Amino acid sequence: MQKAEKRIVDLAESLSEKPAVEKMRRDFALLEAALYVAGRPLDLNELCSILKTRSKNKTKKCVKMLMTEYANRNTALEILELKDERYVLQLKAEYTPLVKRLVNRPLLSTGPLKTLSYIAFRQPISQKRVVDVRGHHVYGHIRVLKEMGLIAAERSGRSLVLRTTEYFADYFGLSHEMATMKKELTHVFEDSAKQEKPNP
Amino acid sequence: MQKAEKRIVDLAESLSEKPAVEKMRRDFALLEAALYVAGRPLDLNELCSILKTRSKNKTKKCVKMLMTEYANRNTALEILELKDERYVLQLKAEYTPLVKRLVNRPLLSTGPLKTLSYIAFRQPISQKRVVDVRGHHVYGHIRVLKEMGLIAAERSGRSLVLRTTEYFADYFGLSHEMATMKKELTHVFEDSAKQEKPNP
Amino acid sequence: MASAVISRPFYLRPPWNILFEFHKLEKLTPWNINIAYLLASFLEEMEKTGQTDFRASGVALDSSALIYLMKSKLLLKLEEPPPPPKPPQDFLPPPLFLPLRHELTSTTIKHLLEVLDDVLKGEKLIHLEKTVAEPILPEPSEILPQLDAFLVEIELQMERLYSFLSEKVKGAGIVEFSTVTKGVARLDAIRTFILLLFLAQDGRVSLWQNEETEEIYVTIGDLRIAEGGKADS
Repeated sequence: MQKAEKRIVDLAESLSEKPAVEKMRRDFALLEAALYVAGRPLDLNELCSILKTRSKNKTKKCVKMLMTEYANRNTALEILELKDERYVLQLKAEYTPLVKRLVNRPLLSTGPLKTLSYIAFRQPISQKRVVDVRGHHVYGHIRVLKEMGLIAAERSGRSLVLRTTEYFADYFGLSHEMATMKKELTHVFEDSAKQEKPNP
Repeated sequence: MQKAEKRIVDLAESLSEKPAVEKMRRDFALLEAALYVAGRPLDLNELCSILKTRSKNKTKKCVKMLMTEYANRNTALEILELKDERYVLQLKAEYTPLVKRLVNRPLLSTGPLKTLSYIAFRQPISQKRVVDVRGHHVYGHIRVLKEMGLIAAERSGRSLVLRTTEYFADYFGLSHEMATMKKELTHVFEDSAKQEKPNP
Repeated sequence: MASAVISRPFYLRPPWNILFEFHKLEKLTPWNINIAYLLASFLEEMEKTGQTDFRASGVALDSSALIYLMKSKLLLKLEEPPPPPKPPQDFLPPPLFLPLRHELTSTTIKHLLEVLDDVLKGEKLIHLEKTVAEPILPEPSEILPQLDAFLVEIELQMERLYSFLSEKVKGAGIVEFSTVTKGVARLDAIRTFILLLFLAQDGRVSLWQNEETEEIYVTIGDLRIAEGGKADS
């Protein structure tokens, strides 16, 4: 808790508005909780809904103060503002190599990961086609991938069309724009195929 | 950054030991980074290896100071000390219902969680008994709980006996010793019963 | 009575005697009688012993038709099964909610692409030929033409259900069994399920079940998806 917030705390206290201070602390904690459990960038709408307010302005102020608090704490975590007023809580890049050996849980097991990779590569793709290629068991995968926010389904006429989400792009560091993303995927794919050849 | 740490910072600064303060801040950040990325309890050996020290004492002091800092910040996150000198960073339980919809991984729904709490409470318990009491649908729950490593099954004669795993105990910060764990669980159930009552 | 002196014909011995003792038929559980086996072995035995008796064959045919009819009636009547035994009572503690912890995951784009390679290899191998599912219910015996009326009735009901489903799956391409049977009496839901099995047997619908929720999903078999095809090229 540092300068920026302290000033407001002082101000509120000077006005004998103890409940306001309480409320603000609570809002800070709620935003921190949201950013922590999401582990991905959240936009202002999502943050507003957590604070149960419609005021984007108020939410923005609050999250910026939280950013300042994190910056002042000067530890391993940081809150960053991304494009389009999205905010993310993450580990400072410099710490990643020092602790990454503790990270050993995969995002998905192999089956669902295969289904995800196929959808990403062929998107937009009908659910039916994915099932035809991968088998009936992928209905379970598709449900999990949806629950994890990695893919989204939309109706198109009589069929369900699947595509990856912004969270997917954020997670793998790909573009949000589909054409660009597919190009990126193809490039990486071709590169890795080339690299593979010397060691068959 | 609050009292406990500040006192030490003051102390170090008064002794003109700036590099020591730097080092301490760095150790704090490393421990925070480790606990943040692991998302599971880490024991002193793991924490020592992150700090590149063999002194468990030093590491313990450092992590306890980090715990105090978190407690003083009074926000949504907490560092808990579990049995056998293990430490975990997690969201305070009171924030779970407010932000769980942002979690991007399949969380167990109430059904499997009820099956889990029943197994934990009655363990070791035959799979047949669980099915008799909870219904045939719990075969699905049992499979998911096994996949998540929360329960384990072993054969005893002709029947399958279920019990919770060490990972389960860690996840809930419970004792690994079954009798103690059951006592702890009884408290947890009583607490949650109390919490339920005001908001039916 | 002179013939009575001759040894009893083989078909009055078990197991064929079932077909010749009408008064006992009603007391039997039709499901326990394997008609196909009885008739096949009856013919075999008749050929073997040389005791060709068209009256006996006629009676056997008549009885098996009757047993088949009993089976069919039971299938459609579907008396409510006896209620399951009550589960033993025990203290059910409240659910344990897992504490939320952020956890970095180790999957990188490299992993994604490694498995993609596998899937694309599989994609090439796939010939999207529909394999015809094994019949779920036994084929009706051909020696029982009098049951055709009953089958026609089933087909009528199948048609009705099929057009209802075709309407329901519009858009999503899928409909849940629970949606199809929403607000329907239990007995009718079971009937619908049996008709669905018939439709699936004919390859006109596809069924699959979610193991966790136990929900059954239904798609119309001949669904064609234009948009998906374009993207697949």
